[in-house]
Amino acid sequence: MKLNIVGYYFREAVQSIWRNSWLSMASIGVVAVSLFILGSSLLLVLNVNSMVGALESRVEINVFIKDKTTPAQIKEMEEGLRSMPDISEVRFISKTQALEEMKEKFGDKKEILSGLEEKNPLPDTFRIKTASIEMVQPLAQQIEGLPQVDQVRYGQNVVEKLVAFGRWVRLAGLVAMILFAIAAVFLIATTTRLSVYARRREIGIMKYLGATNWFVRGPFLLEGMLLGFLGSVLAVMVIYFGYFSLVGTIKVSLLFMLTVTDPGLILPVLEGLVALGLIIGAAGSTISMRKFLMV
Amino acid sequence: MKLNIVGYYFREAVQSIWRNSWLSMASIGVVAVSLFILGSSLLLVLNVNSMVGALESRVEINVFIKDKTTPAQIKEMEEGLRSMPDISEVRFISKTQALEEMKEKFGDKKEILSGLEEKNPLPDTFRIKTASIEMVQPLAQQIEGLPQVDQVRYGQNVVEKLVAFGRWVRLAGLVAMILFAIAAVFLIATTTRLSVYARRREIGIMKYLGATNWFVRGPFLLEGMLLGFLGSVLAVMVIYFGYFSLVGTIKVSLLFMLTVTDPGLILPVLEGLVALGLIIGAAGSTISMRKFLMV
Amino acid sequence: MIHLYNVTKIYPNGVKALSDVTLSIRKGEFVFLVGPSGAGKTTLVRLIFREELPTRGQVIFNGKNVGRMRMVEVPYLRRRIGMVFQDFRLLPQKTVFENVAFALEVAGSGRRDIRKRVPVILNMVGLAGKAGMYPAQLSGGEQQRVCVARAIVNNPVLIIADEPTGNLDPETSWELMKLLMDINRRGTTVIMATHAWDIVNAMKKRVLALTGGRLIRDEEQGAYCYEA
Amino acid sequence: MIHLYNVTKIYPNGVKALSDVTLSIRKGEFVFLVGPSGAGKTTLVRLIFREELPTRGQVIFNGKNVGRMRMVEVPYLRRRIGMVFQDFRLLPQKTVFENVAFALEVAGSGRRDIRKRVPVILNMVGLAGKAGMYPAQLSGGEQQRVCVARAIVNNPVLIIADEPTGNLDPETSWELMKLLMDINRRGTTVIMATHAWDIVNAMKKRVLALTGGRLIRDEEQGAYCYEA
Ligand SMILES: Nc1ncnc2c1ncn2[C@@H]1O[C@H](COP(=O)(O)OP(=O)(O)OP(=O)(O)O)[C@@H](O)[C@H]1O
Ligand SMILES: Nc1ncnc2c1ncn2[C@@H]1O[C@H](COP(=O)(O)OP(=O)(O)OP(=O)(O)O)[C@@H](O)[C@H]1O
Ligand SMILES: [Mg+2]
Ligand SMILES: [Mg+2]
Repeated sequence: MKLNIVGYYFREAVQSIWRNSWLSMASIGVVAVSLFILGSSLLLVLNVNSMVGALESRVEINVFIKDKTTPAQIKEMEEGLRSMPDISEVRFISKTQALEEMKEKFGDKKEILSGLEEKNPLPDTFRIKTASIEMVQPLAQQIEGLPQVDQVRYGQNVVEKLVAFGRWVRLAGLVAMILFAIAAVFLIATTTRLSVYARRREIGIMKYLGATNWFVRGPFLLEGMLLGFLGSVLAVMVIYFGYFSLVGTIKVSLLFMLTVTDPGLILPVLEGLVALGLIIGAAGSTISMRKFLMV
Repeated sequence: MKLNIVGYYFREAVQSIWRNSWLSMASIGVVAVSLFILGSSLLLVLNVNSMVGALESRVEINVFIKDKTTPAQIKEMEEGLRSMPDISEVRFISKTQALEEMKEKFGDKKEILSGLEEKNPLPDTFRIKTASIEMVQPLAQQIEGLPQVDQVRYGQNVVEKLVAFGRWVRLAGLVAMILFAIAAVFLIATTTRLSVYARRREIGIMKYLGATNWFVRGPFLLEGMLLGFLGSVLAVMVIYFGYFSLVGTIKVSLLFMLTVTDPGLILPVLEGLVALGLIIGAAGSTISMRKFLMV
Repeated sequence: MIHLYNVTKIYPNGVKALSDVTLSIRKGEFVFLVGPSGAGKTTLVRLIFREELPTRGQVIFNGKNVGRMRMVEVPYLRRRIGMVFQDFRLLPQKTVFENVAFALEVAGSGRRDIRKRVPVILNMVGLAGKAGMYPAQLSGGEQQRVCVARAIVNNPVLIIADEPTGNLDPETSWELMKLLMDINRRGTTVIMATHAWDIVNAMKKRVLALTGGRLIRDEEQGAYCYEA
Repeated sequence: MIHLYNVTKIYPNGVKALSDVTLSIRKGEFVFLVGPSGAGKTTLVRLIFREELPTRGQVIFNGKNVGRMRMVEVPYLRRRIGMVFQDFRLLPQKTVFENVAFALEVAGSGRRDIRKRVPVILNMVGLAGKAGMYPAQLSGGEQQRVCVARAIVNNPVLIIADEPTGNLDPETSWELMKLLMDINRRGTTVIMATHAWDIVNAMKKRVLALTGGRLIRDEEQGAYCYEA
């Protein structure tokens, strides 16, 4: 491609944006709104994921050990558990510790438990955290089969609910995001189509003057990309500032929720939006023009 | 207005939709997508609200009663509690019942508690449910001040979290809905503007032929309303069938979540969407035309 | 019927299209407007039609100051004027029939009236067979005749024709002129901007000549000429 | 240079615009195309320009079958033809200068070349002072001359002018004819569809006459007439 033509493309694109300032602003607006919706739902999914992750990490398996197990056997068992790949944390709670904990739970009424020190009925216990919540159930079953294990408890009910909830949130988030992405593409395609439609005569005339398809397409393509770029930058700016100020206010009132503020996670999202803006702009104008180039 | 003119409006509107079928489809699409987004987020908020409500209703206040209280005083107190407006449920748990419950919790190891029957250290208890979760804390404080009350417990931590979570979800839902509503209106205004822009010459010519502003506006207005109506019907249909099939699949895997399926709640949403489609269509074309009527 | 007093029109971009034009046209007259390309003929008729407002001076139509008219009155002014636009201005989404019918609909005519009147007029301009076609499917001359049909269908009190024979062969042009003369004879005022010197010379009607925005000649039974 | 063999054109709506036309035009000729409104003149030049495809028959331009040309070749055909469209087809968002320059840009000319050449051409058609205006700000005749300027700026091998004097006064028309004759003398073929009988009669060039889609006369040094 000659430098001539590239220069021509740029001049035409900028001029057209300027002269159709009204139409240009509308297109930028649509791109911005669509990408804003898309970006927001992406961040929402990121956050929900991190929240679900945080909740998951709190689910523990309690492994009660048979009364006659020797300390050596316990040691050996602990090492065995630590070597299992799906286990992220193993904590040993001795009979005595367990009783202390129980007393604490009873609070004012701990006198009920007095006299139990001599003949402590509580077992030694391993508290195990798993790498992922899906692993809780299979691991629990596996551990139950070990010889020294008396019983395994893991709040079956809570875990099942959490697993279901996590799956549901991820599914819903994914579905919502896909819907929004489709909606965004559809909206932008519609807008670029309308704007090309509003200029169909112009495109036709260019062809009648002997312009090749690429020559006609070039400025429109560049124009679409510029508009997409501007729209996405707008969306990214709104999301960026809006998100961090929102996170700021939420953090104060809602310490237990782990909001994602790691730039390493958020920046790719924003960069992706800008790239998407460029692609959408270019694709929109190319596809929309096809019909009118057939003269 | 003469019947003549109404007939003319209808003929023109239907004809224009038919002849600009391409443009019409685009507009219907935009309306449908926008209202779909709006409607979905509305239903989401409804569901989250009902879920939060369901969770809230599980939070209880445990009121432990002093040991020397007579059954008559307890009776009196229970009536006092029942008469409080913010309390939705009052359940009395006697010392004996409390011990039974505790034994059940200990399960296999309930022998720890054997021998306590004679000198039961557990107190009589009222379990109270409140109408709304926000009332838990103030009510607890109020009840603590009653003469027969030894101590009030309500899982301070959990309640605070739930209150914060509920607020957050409602706020987020509201913000999202407002954003989507604005986005929808903006998108539709843009589209109708573009479609009017694509026909600005036509509007100008009508004016040059001596048409009054209302005569020019009429068919466009009706066209906008028809397009808005069709778009909203499309959106409503997708939401309706999509929602109920989604609810169907979720219910199986996720029994504890109370999804809203009450038609009394959902129908108004859908009807509102259709009305909104009509309004948006009419407003979009009216506003968009103003500029081009000035000839 | 029409009076212009010291009318000057300067377009927003600074072009002075008319300068200090004063003239009167009586009811029932047939007036040719001649002048070289860019002389201001179209601008002059645009002022009467209130497509543009005069920069200075007054335009009076039937005793009303067109320049000071309120917006709501403009449609009623335009309905009484049948305008043949130089650039046609046909509605691209409407058929020939509908384009002509539209001028009647605008004025509130009933459907029966429309269905009776439009075919008669289309026949007059020689387009009886093209009623169902869209403007893009017509030849240049056919489009021009649709404009004429649309201008006369409403029985206006004034017909302004801006170069109505530019795309017509001599024979069709003359038929059109006969049509306009007929209508004129029945009392309608006609203003026709044209470059067709042969027609102007043959008709021996009043000729207004513009050059560079100035009215330089005004002759009863004049000939085509725009030298001072 | 141009050969039409038994060309028939039936539009999708069933109108038979040309029937069985056979003719040849040699390089360097100056040909008038005459005929009543709707005779098929515009249709004929559209076929050469490949704006429409013939329903039957062949259109040959410089040895190539225009109807069978691949899409990618069409732009290069069009660049070699300078077309004055009956409906102008100016780009509304571009100034007069840019409209004319566009024909050069399409063919890949450099900016320096464009800046030198466009003013010269605009001067030739008498629009030197209107370079910065948009089409909507021009009179009908001025727009028409912009079309002519755009058609000739690229030094095409063939100029097709579809009623290029329809909106021009006689004086400007004659200047335009002199311009076309000049270009013709330097070897460019010219086809001009027109209703201007005075010009045709005065020029004594080859005349092709169409009526109802049929070629009924083909005379060297002919006069304006389309009776068989
Ligand atoms: N909208 C406009 N804005 C700016 N200048 C204009 C506008 N319309 C016309 N002009 C200028 O005003 C002058 C007169 O234009 P007008 O259209 O009245 O000429 P005309 O006599 O009708 O010419 P023609 O015979 O070519 O149609 C021209 O120089 C033209 O360039
Ligand atoms: N796109 C089209 N679709 C259908 N019919 C058409 C189309 N274009 C032209 N016609 C018809 O074909 C016939 C010839 O049209 P054409 O434009 O070739 O006439 P013309 O000789 O150029 O007339 P004029 O002198 O009025 O411009 C006319 O009857 C017209 O109605
Ligand atoms: Mg004019
Ligand atoms: Mg023609």
